[in-house]
Amino acid sequence: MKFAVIVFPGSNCDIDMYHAIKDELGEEVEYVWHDATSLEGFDAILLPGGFSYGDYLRTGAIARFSNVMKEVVKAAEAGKPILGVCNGFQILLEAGLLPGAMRRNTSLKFICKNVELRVENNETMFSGSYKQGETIQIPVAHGEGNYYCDEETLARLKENKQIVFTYTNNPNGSLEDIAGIMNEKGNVLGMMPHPERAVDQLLGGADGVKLFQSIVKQWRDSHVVKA
Amino acid sequence: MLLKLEPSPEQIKQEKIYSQMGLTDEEFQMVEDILGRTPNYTETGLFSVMWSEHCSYKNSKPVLRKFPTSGAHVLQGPGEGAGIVDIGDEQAVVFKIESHNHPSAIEPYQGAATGVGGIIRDVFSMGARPIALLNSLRFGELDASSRVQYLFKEVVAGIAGYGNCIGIPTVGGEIQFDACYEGNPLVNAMCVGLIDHKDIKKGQAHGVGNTVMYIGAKTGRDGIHGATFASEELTESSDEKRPAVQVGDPFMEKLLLEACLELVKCDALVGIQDMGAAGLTSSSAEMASKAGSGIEMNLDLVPQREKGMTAYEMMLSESQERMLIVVEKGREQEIVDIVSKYDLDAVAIGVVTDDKMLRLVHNGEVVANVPADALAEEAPVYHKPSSEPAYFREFQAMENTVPEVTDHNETLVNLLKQATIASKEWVYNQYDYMVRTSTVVAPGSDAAVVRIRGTRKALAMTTDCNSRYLYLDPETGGKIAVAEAARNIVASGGVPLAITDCLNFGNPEKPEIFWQIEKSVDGMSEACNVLSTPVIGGNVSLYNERSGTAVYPTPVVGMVGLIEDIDHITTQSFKAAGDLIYLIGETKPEFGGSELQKLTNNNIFGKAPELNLEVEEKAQKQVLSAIRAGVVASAHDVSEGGVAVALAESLMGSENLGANVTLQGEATTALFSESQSRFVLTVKKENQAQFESLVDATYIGTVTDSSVLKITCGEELVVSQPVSTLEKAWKGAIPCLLS
Amino acid sequence: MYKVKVFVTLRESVLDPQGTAVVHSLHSLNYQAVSDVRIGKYMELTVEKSDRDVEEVVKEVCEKILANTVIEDYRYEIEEVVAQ
Amino acid sequence: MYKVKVFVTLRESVLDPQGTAVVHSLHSLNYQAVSDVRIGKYMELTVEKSDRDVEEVVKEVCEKILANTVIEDYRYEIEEVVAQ
Ligand SMILES: Nc1ncnc2c1ncn2[C@@H]1O[C@H](COP(=O)(O)OP(=O)(O)O)[C@@H](O)[C@H]1O
Ligand SMILES: [Mg+2]
Repeated sequence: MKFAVIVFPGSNCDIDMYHAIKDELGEEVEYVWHDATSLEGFDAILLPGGFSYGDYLRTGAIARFSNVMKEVVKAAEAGKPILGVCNGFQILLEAGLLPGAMRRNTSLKFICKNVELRVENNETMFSGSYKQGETIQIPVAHGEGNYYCDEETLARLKENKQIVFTYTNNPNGSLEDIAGIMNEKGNVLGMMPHPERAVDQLLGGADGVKLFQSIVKQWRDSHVVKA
Repeated sequence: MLLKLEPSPEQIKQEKIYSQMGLTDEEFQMVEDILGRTPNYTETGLFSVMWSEHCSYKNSKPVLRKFPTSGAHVLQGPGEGAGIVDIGDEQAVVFKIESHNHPSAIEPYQGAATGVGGIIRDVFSMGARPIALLNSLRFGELDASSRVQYLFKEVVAGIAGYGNCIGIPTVGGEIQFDACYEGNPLVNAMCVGLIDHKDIKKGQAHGVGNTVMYIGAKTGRDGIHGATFASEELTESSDEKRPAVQVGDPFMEKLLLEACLELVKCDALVGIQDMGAAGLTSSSAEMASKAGSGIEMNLDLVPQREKGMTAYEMMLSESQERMLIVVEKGREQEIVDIVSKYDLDAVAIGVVTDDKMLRLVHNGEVVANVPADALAEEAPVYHKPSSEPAYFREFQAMENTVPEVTDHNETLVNLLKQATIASKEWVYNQYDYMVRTSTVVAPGSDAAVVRIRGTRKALAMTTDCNSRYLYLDPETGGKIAVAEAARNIVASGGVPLAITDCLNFGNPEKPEIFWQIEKSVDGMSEACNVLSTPVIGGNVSLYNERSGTAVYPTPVVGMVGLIEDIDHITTQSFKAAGDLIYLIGETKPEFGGSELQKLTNNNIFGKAPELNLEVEEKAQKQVLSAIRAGVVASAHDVSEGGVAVALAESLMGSENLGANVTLQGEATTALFSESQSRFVLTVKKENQAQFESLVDATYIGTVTDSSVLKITCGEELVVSQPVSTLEKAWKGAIPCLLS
Repeated sequence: MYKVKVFVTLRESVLDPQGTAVVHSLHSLNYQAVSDVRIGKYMELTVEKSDRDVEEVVKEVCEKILANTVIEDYRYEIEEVVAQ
Repeated sequence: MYKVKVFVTLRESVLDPQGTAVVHSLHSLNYQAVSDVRIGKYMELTVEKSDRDVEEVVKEVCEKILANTVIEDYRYEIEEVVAQ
């Protein structure tokens, strides 16, 4: 399976994502620069964290106009798994691939620490290897992770089981403790916590590995069936 | 047109305009002698910034010469952007610390942020990939005023804002709070980078005819005369005199960083230097001087953010996120191609010449023509008078006394609440200390540890300086600063490699202050010699005074150590019930400058704790050998607050561990003395024999599963506290002081 | 040439963490009289004359980039500047 | 009750990285006509009537909290609102 890690000017967790896939999962992975005009040949797309364009206006506001985002939209329509973490999530929101928007953390401070998440829906291509309701330790590192959407959208998210992860101890004021949501179709996931930072006991935890394994497993299964 | 507004050479001389720029009468005379004429306005500006203390080290040079700067592994000592130490396998570590004190006193967020940006540039201008940031901060007492709290909050936010955005983890640091820093906080930032030997680049303008190019942010009127400003005392009127504040642009720097790291792989690049203090002036003059060449620049070609800038303004601007490079003639396009990928421009603005002059052309006229060496290397050097202050004699004459403590149990909790000892979680949770996923030991243990991907190696790093000891006794305090840094590295499993230092002192023109500088450096040098940690670079920040009162002498030590195998990485937290607890080192009634003395007397006095460097070295060697033998479960050095605080810190964060400890001697001393060269180690029972054969240590107790810290002295149980109580006091202190 | 002022504010229904924090600290400084603060963005644009209608351009730019209409409202003022 | 609008802008010589980034991206989206953007803050305050002069209060609040006068300038507009 081949992953693309999109690099926007100002991305800085690209290297974390890359090594999580390469070193810990042993899958193929390549960096793709923001001006790329094709994502052909990739089976899954990863939008890493960081501060694309400095996040100076609003997080993700400028990055979503990159060339490569047109291709990301196409890949989303084609049903490929797309994972946006932190800044990647913010870009997906700005691009309209996921509903809602981000506000600054209620503390108004950047916050970096390990937090506990609950797996709210394990019947997704991103969470299949977790148990339903399982709690996992994944770090957060952001200044704007305070998720917001209107009531109607929230009702829809709940009804379609689009809320994949929640915080057990909300660190940022996020609506309904939301940590990660997916689109209706179930192939685009955005989350503020960094699973790619939790893939090695040496760094303090490996609860993020299963997320990537879920993606790989789902892909393998579907391709075995076809073959 | 605008040039006409500038004073003529005659006016500069007659009206002594040079003195507003910081040049003395004698210095101005020297400039006239060098040029054989009176300098014009721009030239006067060039000399005044380059001859400021900040750029020339004119007052500190004679002292700095005392530092040992060489060693088997040193690839680059002081003199370049940052020092470099070999770590084997054709790799090297690059690091440096720098102050941004005065800018942070005026605008704490941007001052701290641009301090971080500056030190990062120093590291990547050597060709190294920055892998970690640290800092060392000093503020007034946190409960003293809302201004102190504002400075503290904003400085931390500024450090976080820059480091997080550029994506370099801030992995460690230290903070002390003392009244002497109230008007003049200290903000020192350190950056550590990694490099392959073959990529090492220098800031030298070789090759007559080669092209000088400018990369990065456009030049504006920000920070004009910043270096001069940094070389004066802060006074009530500083706020009006200050230059336009520099605002950091970490996104621009991220692009510049990636572009430069690609550039260093291109052999068209001859030399590279960042534009730090004194911007375009220092980078061009130093690059020419170091290479024995000259540089001619056409200032019309300098990318400008504002309209109508004069030569003087452009040369003295300290706009951030800029680099000056020298490129092989004819290969400029290769450079342009590389940097344009990052949306940056590389603009040819000059050429390397053979006449050793720095020549500037603006609007078709030569506006400055001065010898590069005169600006860079031949700045005047002063041997300031030095005299032992009366307070020092008084302190030395005092007997060591033990502060009065009635309730040890409660005193321990109060010590843990002291802002200087309390948990700095409130601070480091704002730093992205994990980005790049190589931080193995995050903030909160003795030294931070960053692994080197693709190897079994890791780097341990720390900043340290207990300035209270330095105030009481600068020589001993200087030794302790180096020794404590080394202790933190060793406790983490590393071999200390070298140090970088930032000498923060008051006004060197006062003989008592100059004496503090000399003695501190003597002490540090001696420790560096004994502990084999040469000084590979650093920074001097003098004139740290507000309205005549100097800060404590604060020579911050930044140290990096090599951990040869990630299996050796050790942290300070106790690991398992049943482990044996050992104390290494001798405990004496030493309370001069201690946290307990400050807590009970509200001031500090007397002698600093003694430091015997032979004892220190032996203890460090033994601890390291035991760690490498794999028989140490946890290791923590004993510093502020003594053994009791060290034990409490080792229990913080543990789910259900406690400790039962028995100490010898008088309780207050046993618990809280700050005697040096001590460690608390834990060892698994099965490793006891091997451990005891390697280390001279005293068995003092065991780790329990009771979640209570119990310490007995003599026959008496003097401390018995639930770990949760200790942890609440320790973690809650800073948030509580701020609310 | 036009000088354009753009005001971006959070929608009424969206809680404003920054505004809330400012009100808090004002109250603790004894400015009880300030009962509410909402924080938004104020942008000054210089727009050159072109064949496109300036208002159309400004509107597009606001919708696309300057504001996130999921949570923000915007408003603008356009003023023509006569070159000297 | 008063509605107060506060405008905070960066001082002239101070670098505005936000504005620069926005101009860049507008150009890459073919809005060449926008030649400059400066980004500041826009705040709406609700101030209750008190014994102190409202303008005096607003000024103080701007100086102390809303603007960082080391790098920013501010301006305000006060409008009295008649309670319904
Ligand atoms: N300004 C800071 N930034 C990041 N980490 C900090 C800062 N201040 C303290 N820390 C972290 O808190 C821990 C304890 O610091 P300190 O008490 O100075 O340790 P020590 O006494 O062992 O030198 C260390 O891990 C240190 O890196
Ligand atoms: Mg320590």
